Amino acid sequence: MFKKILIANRGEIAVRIIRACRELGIASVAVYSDVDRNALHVRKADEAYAIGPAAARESYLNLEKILAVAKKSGADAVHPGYGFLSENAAFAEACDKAGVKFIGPTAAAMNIMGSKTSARRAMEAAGVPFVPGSSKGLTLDEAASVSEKVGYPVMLKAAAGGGGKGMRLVASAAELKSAYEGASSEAARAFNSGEVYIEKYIDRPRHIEVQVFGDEHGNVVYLGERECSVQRRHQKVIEEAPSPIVDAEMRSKMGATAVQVAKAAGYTNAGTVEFLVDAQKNFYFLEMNTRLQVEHPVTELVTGLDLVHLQIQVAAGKKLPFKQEDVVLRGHAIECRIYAEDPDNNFFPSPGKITRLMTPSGPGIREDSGVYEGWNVPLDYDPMLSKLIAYAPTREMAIGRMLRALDEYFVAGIKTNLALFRKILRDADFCAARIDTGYLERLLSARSKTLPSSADDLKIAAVAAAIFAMNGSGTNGAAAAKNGTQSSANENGAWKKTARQEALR
Amino acid sequence: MFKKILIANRGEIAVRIIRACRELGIASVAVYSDVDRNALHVRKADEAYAIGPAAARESYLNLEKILAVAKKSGADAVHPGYGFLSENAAFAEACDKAGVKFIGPTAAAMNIMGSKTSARRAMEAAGVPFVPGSSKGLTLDEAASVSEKVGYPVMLKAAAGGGGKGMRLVASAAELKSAYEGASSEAARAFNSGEVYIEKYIDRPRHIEVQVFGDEHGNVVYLGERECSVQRRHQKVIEEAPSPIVDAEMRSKMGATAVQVAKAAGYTNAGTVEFLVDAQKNFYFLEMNTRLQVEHPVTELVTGLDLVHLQIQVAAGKKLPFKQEDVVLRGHAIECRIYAEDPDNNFFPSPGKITRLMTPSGPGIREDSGVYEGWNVPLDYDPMLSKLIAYAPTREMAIGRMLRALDEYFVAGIKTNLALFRKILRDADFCAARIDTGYLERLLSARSKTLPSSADDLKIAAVAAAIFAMNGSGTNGAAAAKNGTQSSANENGAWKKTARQEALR
Amino acid sequence: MTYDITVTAKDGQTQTFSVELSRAKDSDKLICRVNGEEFNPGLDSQNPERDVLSVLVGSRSYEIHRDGSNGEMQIQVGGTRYTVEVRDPRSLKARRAKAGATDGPKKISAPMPGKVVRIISPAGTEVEAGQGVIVIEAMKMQNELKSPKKGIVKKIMVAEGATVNAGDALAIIE
Amino acid sequence: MTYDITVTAKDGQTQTFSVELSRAKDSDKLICRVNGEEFNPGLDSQNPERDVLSVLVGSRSYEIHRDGSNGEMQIQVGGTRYTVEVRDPRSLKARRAKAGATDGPKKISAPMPGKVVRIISPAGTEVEAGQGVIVIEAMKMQNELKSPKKGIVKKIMVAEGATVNAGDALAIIE
Repeated sequence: MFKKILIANRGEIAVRIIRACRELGIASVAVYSDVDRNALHVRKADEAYAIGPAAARESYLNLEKILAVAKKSGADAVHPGYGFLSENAAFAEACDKAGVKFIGPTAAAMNIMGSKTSARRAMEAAGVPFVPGSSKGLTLDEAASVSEKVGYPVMLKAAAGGGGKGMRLVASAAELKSAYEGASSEAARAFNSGEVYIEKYIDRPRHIEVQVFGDEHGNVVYLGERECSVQRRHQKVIEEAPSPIVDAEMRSKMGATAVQVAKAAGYTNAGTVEFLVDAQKNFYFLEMNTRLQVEHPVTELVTGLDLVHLQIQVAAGKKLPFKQEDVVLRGHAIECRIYAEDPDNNFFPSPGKITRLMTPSGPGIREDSGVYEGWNVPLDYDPMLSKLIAYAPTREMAIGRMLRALDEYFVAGIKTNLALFRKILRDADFCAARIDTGYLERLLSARSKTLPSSADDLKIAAVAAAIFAMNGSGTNGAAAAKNGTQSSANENGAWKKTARQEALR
Repeated sequence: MFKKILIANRGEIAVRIIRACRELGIASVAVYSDVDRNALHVRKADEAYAIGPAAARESYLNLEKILAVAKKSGADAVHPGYGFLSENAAFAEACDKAGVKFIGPTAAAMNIMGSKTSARRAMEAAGVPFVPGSSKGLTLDEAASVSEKVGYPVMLKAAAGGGGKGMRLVASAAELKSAYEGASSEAARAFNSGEVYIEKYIDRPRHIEVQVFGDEHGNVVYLGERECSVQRRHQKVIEEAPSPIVDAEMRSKMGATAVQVAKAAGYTNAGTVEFLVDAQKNFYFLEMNTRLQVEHPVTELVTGLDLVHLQIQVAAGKKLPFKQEDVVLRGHAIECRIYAEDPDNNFFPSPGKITRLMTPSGPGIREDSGVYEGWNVPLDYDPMLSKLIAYAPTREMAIGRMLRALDEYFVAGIKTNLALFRKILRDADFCAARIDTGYLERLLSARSKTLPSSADDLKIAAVAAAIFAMNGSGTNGAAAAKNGTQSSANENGAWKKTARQEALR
Repeated sequence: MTYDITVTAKDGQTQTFSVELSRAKDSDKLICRVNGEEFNPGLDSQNPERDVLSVLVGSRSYEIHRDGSNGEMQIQVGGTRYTVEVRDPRSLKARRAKAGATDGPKKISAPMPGKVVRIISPAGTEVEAGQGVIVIEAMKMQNELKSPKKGIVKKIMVAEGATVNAGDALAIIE
Repeated sequence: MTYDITVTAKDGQTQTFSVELSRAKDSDKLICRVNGEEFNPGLDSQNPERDVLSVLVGSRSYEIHRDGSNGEMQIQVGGTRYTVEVRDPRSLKARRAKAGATDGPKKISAPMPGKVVRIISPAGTEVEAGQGVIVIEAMKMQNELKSPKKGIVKKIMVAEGATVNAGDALAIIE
C-alpha cells in the first residue's frame, strides 16, 4: 500500500481524498495556490506545499510544479481528483515516468477517451450503441451531408470539448453554416482545437451514466447508474442513484455495455460511461469520463462502497474485493451541488467571505464540504462549495430528507443556490421523475419563478428584523440580555453600519 | 397518517424525531422545561410548549402536563423517545384513553416486560433460553438455595431495575447476606421495589441485542443484532452492528428467539431483546427494552432502514413495508456516545456552556446531535451531547473512519469523552473484537492510562500557545493581521482574562 | 422603539410594517405591536447564537436567521429568505433618504468580487433599461451588468482589467 | 516577545519551553526560537477561525485548537490535548505567582456546575490526601471531591443544597 499520497486538487474533493487517506493510515500531501493558504484542504492535510499564484495555469494545472512537490515530499502516488489535471494524459504519463503512481486510468486509456471522435471510433469497433452521426471531425461540407443523412435537428459538438462549450443545436440546413463557424471558433478558443462533429438531436433526452471500476488484473465491474438529467447549461445540478426509470433489466444491459466500453479501452480504476437515453429508453454512448466524478457519493450510498478507498487500493495493485454479483443497490440517494452563485440574479457567481455557516446533519445526511465559516471563497476557481447528499430507503423519502436538510442549511456573506434546490425538490415534475436534460431550463423560465410566500411569514420577518435591530442598538430586548448569548459587540457594529447604509440608499 | 406528533423528550433524540416528522410532512410539537427554552429541539420543532421546572419529575416525567400539551396542541400521536416516559405503561395507557396514539408498544406488552421477573416467567413459558437462576423475587433464604443450585458465583439483580442499580456479584455463600441486603435496599431507593432475583454469573459475557419490529397486523421481524459489550458501569459506551462474532446461523437463531419473545408479549412497534452471550456463543435472554434504543442508528446504517419513520408508519396502522427475507445487512457501523464528562477525572459530568463546537462530516459519518455552539448544557439531565456514527464496508474501515472523524471533532468550554474513544478505537483488543462487558473497565484500570505523547507535539503545543498569546495581546502576528480572520475583540478580552488568571494562580 | 420595516419576498411581494417593540415588565418577554395591533401577548424571543433568533409566537416556533453582509439585510424564516429594510422613523435622515430614493441618477454596483473584462457602454453612451454596460468575470463566468434605467452613462468608475469588490460602484446612469 | 510555556500531556509528561516570537520583516511569516534555537525558518501560522491555528512547520501541516475556558488553557494538536500555562517572564507578578504556587493552603474547587449534596469533612476535620471532603451532584451523578493533601479542613465555603459553578472555591485545606 502507498505510504504518502499527493492530492493534486483543492476544495471539497481534496478534503474528501485527504479524509480517505487518513482513514487508511496513509499520509496526505496538499498543494495550494497563494489564495488557498487558508483553504480547508491545507488545514486537514499532513503536509502542504505552496505551488504559486492563484491562476490555475500557474499552480493547480502546472504539472511540473506538482511533480516537483511529489518528489520533494516523497509521495509514492498522486490523486488528481476531478477537473484540473485529472483527465490530462500527459500528466499521468509524467507521473509514471517519475515513478509516482497516478491514481486513475493509464495515459493510453485516457488518450482513447480524451477525444470524442477517437472514443467514438474505438467504441463503434466494439459495437457500442451510438447516437447516429459522424465519428470524426468534419468540414462544413461534410457536416451538411451527414446532417442530411441523419435528419435535422442535429447537434454540432466540439471533438475536444466538454461542459457545453463549442456546442450548437441546428434545426435546419439554413442554420448550419453560422452554427458550424460559431461552434468551431468557440471550440478553438476553449480547447485549442476547432474540430467539430455531428450527432442526431434527441428530443428531451435523459442523461444517465454508469459507474465502472477496473482493477489491474483484468476485472471490470459496473456499480449501477446515476441519473444526472437535472442540468443547467450542460452542468449537472442534481444527481441521483438509482435512476427512477432504470429497471433491473435495463441496468444490466447498460452495465454490460459500460463494461464493454471500459474493456475496449483497457480501462483501470474508476470511470464513468455517460449515456443519452431517449423516451423509448434506448440508450446511446455519449462519452467516458476517465476520472472520479463529482457525483460519486450517490453511488457510494446505494452500493455501500467507498470509491476513493477502492481507487487507492486498485492503484496499489490490489484486486477488486468483490464480484459483479456482489454489487447490490439499496435505497435511493440524491446529491445537490451547493454553489456560490445567485439563482435570483442570473446565477452570478458569488465569491467572498462566508460570515455564517450552519450545515445540516442527522440521519441519512452526508456533506462533503470544502469550506468553513470565515473562509474567503476565492474568485479564481469553480464556485462549488459543498455537496449535500441525502440517503433514504425510497426516492420519496430521500426528497423529504433533502428538503429537511436544506431547511437546516444557512449561509451568510455570499449567495448560494440553496433556494433553487428547495424549488426543484418541491416541483411536481421532479417528484414524479419527469425530468430530462431540458427540465431545469424549462422550470427556470416558467412564469412562477419562486414559491409563493406567506403573508404571515412576511410579518414574522419584519418582527425578527426589528428584534435584531433592537438587540443591536443597545437598548436590548429580553432575549439578548438573557443567557449571555447576545451578539458580540463587533457584530452589532457591523449591523449598525449596514442599517445606516440601508437608510442612506 | 398522523398530522401532528408531540415529542415527549429533549436532547438529540427529540431533534432526531423532529427531523423524521419534517421529512414525513408531519407537524412536530416540542415540550421544554425552564432550562431548555434555548435547546435545539425547541428551535427545530414547529411548535413548543413550556412544561415547568428543570427537575424532570415536574416536567419531562410529568404525564399530566404532557397530555395537556397533546390536547392543547391537537397532536394525534406522542413519541416518547427513550428514557423519561418511554417505558411507562401508565403513560401509554393514559395516551390511549386520551385518544392520542402512543408511538410504541401497548401498555400490556410493556407491563409484561417491565418487571424482569414477570418477563422471565412469560419468556420461560415461551421456551426462551435463560441464564440459570430464579424467575421471581426471592427472600434471603430462597436466594441461598437457588445460589447453591446454580453454583457460585451468582448475580443478585433488582427485579424492577436497570442501569446497574441494585446489582451485586456474589462470589460465595459467605458474601450472600450483605450483598442481598445492599442490593435490596438500593433497589428500594431507586425503583420503589426491593425485590431481587438471582442469576448464574457468566464470566466475561458479551452483551448482544436484537432489534425487533412488529406491526399491528401480527407481523414481527428482526433487523439484525448490535454488539454493545463496551460498557462502563453497565452503561453502553460504544455500539456496533453487526456483532463481530455473530455469523449468519447464529443471527437467524438469535433473531428467531427475539421474534418469539416479541410475539409472546404481543409486541408491536420497535423493541430490543437483550442477550448475554458466553464464550461458547450460547446466548441467554436478559431483558426486553420496550422502546427505541439510543443505539438504533447502527442498525439503520447496516439495514438501510429508518427506524423512526417505521415507528411512525407502524403506529399509524400501516403494515411493515418489507418481509424478513428482505432484510439484508451490509457493511459495518459503529456508534460513539459523546458525553459531557471528563474521562481523565473519574468521568465527572461537565455541564456548562459550549464555547466552541466543530463537528466532523464527510463520507460515512452521521451525527445525531442535540447541542450547538453557545448552548449551555444544563446540569439537570443525562450528559449525552451527541451520537457520532461511522459506516464503512468493513469493521476495520469503520474504525479508521471513526478515528478520522474524532480527529475532526472539537469541543471547548466543557469536557467530553472524545479522547476515551480515540483510546478504545486504537486498542488492540478492541480492534480484534476481543471485547466483553468487562473490557472497558479493564482498559481503564490498565497502567498506561493514555496514549504516549510525542515530544514534537509538546513543542508544537507550546509554540501554538505563544502564537495565540501574541495574537491576543494586540501586538499581533502575521497570521491574525492577514485575511481579517483575527479573533474578535471580545474573545481576546476573555483570553487575556484567562491568561491573567493563569498567571495569578 | 418603533421601526418601519419593508419586507420584500422573492416572488416580488413587498409589504411595509410598523413594528413597535418594548420589554415586558415582569418577564423576559417582549411586547410587540405591528401596525398598531398587538402581535402576540408576551412574545418570547431568544438569541441562542449569533445571527439566529428562536421566536415563539404563541406556541408556534420559528427559527430565524439573519444575513447582514453585503450592504443589505436578509431574514430567513424556515427556508425562505426575505430582503428587509429597517428604518427608525424618528430619524430625519432616514425619512429624507426614503423620499429621495426613487429619483436621480442610478448606480451600477458590482454584485460580486471579480475582474472588469469589458466596458460595453463608455461614458456618454445613451442606454436603454436592460442594456449591457460593463462585463465582469469571476469563477470562470462572465457577467454582463445592465443599465437599471433608460438614460446616459454619466460616469464609468473602473478601468478594464481592474479588480472590484462586491458592492463597489462601477458606473452611474443619469 | 518571549513566553515561558509549560505544557503538560495527559500521560503526565511536563516540559517548559521558552518561546520567542517576532514578525518577519519581508513576509507574513513568524520568526520563532524555542529555548534559544531557531524553531523553523519562516514559520507560517494562520488563524483561519476563532480558536484555530493552521501552522506549517516546514511542510508539515498542523491544525491546532484552543480551549481557553474554565480558567485553564488547553491546546489540541491533532486529536491530543495538552494543558498549557503561558507566562510572560517580564511580568513580575507572574514570577511571584510561580514562586508561591507550591506552598501554602490548597483550595478545592468545583470541577463542574452542580449541587452540594453533602459535606463529608466539616471545617476542623483532619484529612489525609485523597480523603473525601464534599460531594456534589450533576447530571444524576454524585462526585466526591477529595483533599489534595494531608492537613486540616480550614474552611468550607458552601452549604449543603447550594448550587455551585465550575471553578467555585468550595473548601480550603491547610
